[in-house]
Amino acid sequence: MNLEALASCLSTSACAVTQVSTALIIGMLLFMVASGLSLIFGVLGVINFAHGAFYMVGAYFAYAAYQATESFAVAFLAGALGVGLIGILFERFIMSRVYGKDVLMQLLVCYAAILIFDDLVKIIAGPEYKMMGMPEAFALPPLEFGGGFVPAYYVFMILASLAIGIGLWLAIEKTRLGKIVRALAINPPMVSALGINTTMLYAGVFGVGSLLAGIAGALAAPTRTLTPGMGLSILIESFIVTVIGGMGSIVGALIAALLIGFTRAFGAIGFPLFVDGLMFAMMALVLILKPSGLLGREPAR
Amino acid sequence: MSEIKSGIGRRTFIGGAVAGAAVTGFPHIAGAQAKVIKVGMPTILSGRVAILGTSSIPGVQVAFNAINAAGGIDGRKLELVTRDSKGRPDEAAKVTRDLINNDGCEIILDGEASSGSFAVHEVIRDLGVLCLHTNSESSTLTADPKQKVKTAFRCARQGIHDAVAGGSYAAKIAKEKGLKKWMTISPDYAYGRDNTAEFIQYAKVFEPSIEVVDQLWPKLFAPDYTESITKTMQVKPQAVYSALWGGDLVAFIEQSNLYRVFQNTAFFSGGLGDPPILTAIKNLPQGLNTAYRYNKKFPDNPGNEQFNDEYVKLVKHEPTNWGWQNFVAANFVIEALKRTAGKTDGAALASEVSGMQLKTPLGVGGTITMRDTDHTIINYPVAWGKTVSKAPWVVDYVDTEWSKILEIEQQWKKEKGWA
Amino acid sequence: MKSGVLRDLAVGAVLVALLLVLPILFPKPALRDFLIYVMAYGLLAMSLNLLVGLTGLVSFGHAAFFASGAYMFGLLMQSGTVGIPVAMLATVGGTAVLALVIGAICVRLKEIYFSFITLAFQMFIHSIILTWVSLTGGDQGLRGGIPRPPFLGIDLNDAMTLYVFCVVVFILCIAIMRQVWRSPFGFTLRMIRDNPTRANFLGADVVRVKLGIFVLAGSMASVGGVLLALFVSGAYPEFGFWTTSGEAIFMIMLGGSQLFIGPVIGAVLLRLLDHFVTIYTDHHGLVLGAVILVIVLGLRQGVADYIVDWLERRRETRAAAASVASEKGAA
Amino acid sequence: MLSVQNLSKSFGGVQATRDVSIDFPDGSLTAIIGPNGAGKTTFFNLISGAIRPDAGKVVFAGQDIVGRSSLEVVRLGMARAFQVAALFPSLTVKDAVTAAVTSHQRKSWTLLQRFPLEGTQHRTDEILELLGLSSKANTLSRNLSHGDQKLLDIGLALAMDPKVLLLDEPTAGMGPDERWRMIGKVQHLWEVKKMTVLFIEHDMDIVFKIAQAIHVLKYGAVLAQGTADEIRRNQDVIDAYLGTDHHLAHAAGQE
Repeated sequence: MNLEALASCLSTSACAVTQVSTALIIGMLLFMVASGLSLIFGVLGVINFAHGAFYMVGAYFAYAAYQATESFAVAFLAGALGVGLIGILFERFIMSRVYGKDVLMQLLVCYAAILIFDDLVKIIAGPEYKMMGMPEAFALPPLEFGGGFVPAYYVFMILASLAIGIGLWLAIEKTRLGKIVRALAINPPMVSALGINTTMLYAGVFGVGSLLAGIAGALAAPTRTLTPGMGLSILIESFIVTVIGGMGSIVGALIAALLIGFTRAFGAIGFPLFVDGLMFAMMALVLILKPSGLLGREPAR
Repeated sequence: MSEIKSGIGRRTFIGGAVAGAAVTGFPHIAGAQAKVIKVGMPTILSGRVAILGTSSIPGVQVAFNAINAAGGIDGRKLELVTRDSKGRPDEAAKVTRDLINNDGCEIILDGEASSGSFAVHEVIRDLGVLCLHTNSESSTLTADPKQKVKTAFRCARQGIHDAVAGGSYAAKIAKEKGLKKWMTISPDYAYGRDNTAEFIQYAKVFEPSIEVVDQLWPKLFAPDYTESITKTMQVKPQAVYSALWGGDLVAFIEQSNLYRVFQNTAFFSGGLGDPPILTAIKNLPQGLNTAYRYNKKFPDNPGNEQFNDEYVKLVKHEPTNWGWQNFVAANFVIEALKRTAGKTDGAALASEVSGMQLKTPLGVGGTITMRDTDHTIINYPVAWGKTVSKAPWVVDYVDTEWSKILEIEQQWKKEKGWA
Repeated sequence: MKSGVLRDLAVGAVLVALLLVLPILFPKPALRDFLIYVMAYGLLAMSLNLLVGLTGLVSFGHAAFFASGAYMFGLLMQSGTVGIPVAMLATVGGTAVLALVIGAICVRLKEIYFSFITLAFQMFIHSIILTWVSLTGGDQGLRGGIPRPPFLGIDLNDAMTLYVFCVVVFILCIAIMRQVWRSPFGFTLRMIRDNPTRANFLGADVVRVKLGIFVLAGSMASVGGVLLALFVSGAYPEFGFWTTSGEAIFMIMLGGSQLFIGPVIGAVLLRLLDHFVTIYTDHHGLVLGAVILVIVLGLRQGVADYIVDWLERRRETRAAAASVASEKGAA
Repeated sequence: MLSVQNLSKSFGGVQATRDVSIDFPDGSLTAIIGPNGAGKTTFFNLISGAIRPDAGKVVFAGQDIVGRSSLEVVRLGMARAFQVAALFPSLTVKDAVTAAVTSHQRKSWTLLQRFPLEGTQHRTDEILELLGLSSKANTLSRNLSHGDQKLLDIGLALAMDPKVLLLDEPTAGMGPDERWRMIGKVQHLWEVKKMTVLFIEHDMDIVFKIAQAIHVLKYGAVLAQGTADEIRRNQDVIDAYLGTDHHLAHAAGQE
């Protein structure tokens, strides 16, 4: 453990800025994935273990669209909307059939989806590594903030994720539809009694959750390698985030994602070998002390 | 009971009890009367490293197609049977057993990565067929006498050879350019740690002024290296060595590009030289130093280019390091079979392979030798070169003399108590 | 009551006979290999079902104990200080202690949170295996083979002897689990599965009982790990990865959780499926995924559970039909 | 004897139980009544150890049992049945009662013998006989009729051989005829087993007919206590309770 290095980093603005931006880069992308996972759990009460696969599909959609059009905007939309659509179909035809069944059924269905998506990607796109490449618009030298450097693309990524996160929060907390969705999470029969089509609503929420995974995939595509199976590691990390933040809480997901981001960014300086252990310890500690997570509500039953 | 045993002993059968029939119900004709010689390959064909298997297979196929077109071994064709181990060592052990016991494979080309190769190694110890490990670079597999299996060989580059070659190349550049402050960024698993430690050890042997100021160990298959990259920017080393490979390396380089890391830091990579990696990187910086993995212009001879072309016909990309290693391994098998006149007995084939000097366009000076003492190949290309932004991607290969490598390897073995 | 024991003994004897006769009838090593795999993974799935099917504790981290069995046994044997029987007993004991420590924390959590924390502990153990390279060999696993020194005149280096040994150990463990399944303790577990609050108000110490079965199930899983380590002559971190737990869960779901022997049936089915799919196609995930979907969405329960239910329904309809017929006859 | 002294409990801002003090003599049959939300079930939860009171004492078998877990309280001899029958859906009636009996005999950890243990048979049969469930011994609990489920719930409690039995609305959700049959069984049980029985009940006719003593709770506090006649004449009760909820309860009962 090298706390001296950590202290000296925090005292120079260059290092502090760079590492804080690192934390945000890691954290915000994680937040995009985890918020979808959390939203789906919060409203539908199922854990979408296939969420990592959706992230992967989002990245591949963006890659394919970018290859065809050379436009990052198109790539972004293709990743987001394509996966949103897949999410709706997945919910309608598969996931909805195991609501209320034990969690093992849901786990298995998702496991099947992971296997199928991984294999389809391998068959269609091939097993070799793919890299989308940096869009022209972002091919700039890194921006300087107080002596620290942040690549232009990452600035965009952080701001975009933040904007989407805020938008999501506003939509849930401040709109009529958001109120209905929150009511749906607590008391579905009541919402149904109000004459609202809950089936559509469930599909919609699942679609939005998946859309977030697709967005994360599209945002990651320019800087991360695309391979079949790339969804696995992000699934585990976003799962940790969701558990720490509280299943169902968007703000909790943000806090936990940033917590993980900061742990990794500053852990790399101060205690590089202990980062994984710390992430695990945080998750275990939260589960022991407050099983529903930092901001999760106790399960209603 | 003994009666029943001897009665059924060698016959093949059809049907029977459900489980029995289900598992063993694929009749095959074992032994010398078979028309084809089946060669089994356990390898990874799914998940993140599927390319390990998918780029190994065509290497073998190029060699087998050639011999089959020429009439086979005494009229018997060679057939490759592959199985996906999904990257699980116990699964690798299982499919290897199945390939031998069930599918009638008489020779194994083990296309597993290092942990799987140890599992296959134990199966071979049990079953005694000829096996060539084609993808495992872990030195221990053959260098440690405790591991030795009579019929198992390695036809792949070996960590210690690479380390010596890489160390001497790095030392030379360090001396020229005054690179003293070094840093390493390698994946946190056995191969990454061993490879890095050995590289640094020999770089220091050849150039004692080299000082390692920090070492980072990102997780294997980590999708994001930003924290390692920004840490590097804080440490400001003059040179970085990395044992990252495959998709991880592609991501690392692209992400480093965003920070313009390579503008004032020299980069030495053990894994960048594979054509599929070089082409996957959209913005390949010039002047990165990389170990040779494969290049159709090195060794520069028509045989190599022919291999490259045949390979590209089978899959859509140029060969990987695994591609040529499997090509050479398949040729070892073919040559051994020729010498035994098609006899596939493990011990007989092993005695042919042991010490064999194989003529191949991939060898330095046209041959690669399977050393009889420790069952591993020498005289394969262990060069280092520099990247350029267009094909052939890596140029200016600098070879390291094998005599020098072998001398230092011998010392290393003594230190380890293996020689 | 006594007849239940006798019936179990009879079934057990038939099973032993079948397992011993099969490889004699079909003397192919591949069949023996297949059956050893089924037995090792079968023990993992069966022991997990003591938690899932019998107690209602959905553990996502059971493979941790499978791995602990393989590693403890492998390390003990490689140390060369003990024989196979002692090493096996020490492994089971050691895993029981490990399960006690982990379980003491986990069983206090309810429902999905229990699943999460077991998963977390499994990740932890997996990362210990990966990082403690000097002991475990890290990602490369325990290398150099696991010696099988003869004991009591039994030499496990002989393939058939090893197979018979595995059968004996397997049946022994199955017998133990069957006893748990049919014992008063087993019914305490059923009470907890169905309604833990009520069980508590009926004098069952829910937390301690859960801990008890957690330890027992962990120990049984470790025996599965020992068998696999003996057979593949090594131990690998993948034994303790979450995918192995997932596979065990799949075996339970495939076979059925309410029939005692269901998970073993699941293990056979999954292994057969795996075996044939990998032979015929490289698109193993696609096929396996499709099969899972068909079973989960089509049957909505394990194959064995489905068949048992189907037989019961058929018996009922027949009985109903018969009674209708007899009424008609009377009229 | 069971007695509670100055028992209080709040949830957040709501006082669910306020300074309740009641003595339950040995062998008594006592009804706890009160309008919805009066804190009756909370009162049961407090004495049975499911919830810890903020203040006050619960004296049972000569000791203060506040702070004891519900498990310890059960073992001291206090058992309960629930408003919504708390059963083991996948067990047969017989297995469920046998398992409860086994648990009461402190043999729930027995591993080396088979279920059912020989010593449990007699007791199980006795309980099933007492409640008239013998003919349904092999029915799965989840397939029982509503009334039988309530009976089985009581049967499970009886397996604890309780000195004190708490029954939370034994007649909940039943039609009028079924109610009387049910309460008849409860009364029979009380007479045969000579236990102290506390029950929560909405149906005033039932309460007045069988209870020796009646305690009326309102907003968590004791509004009145006494015999059926005393309660019937109590003006507070008439004002606050009988005037409104009695008719409602009646109406609900008639449905």
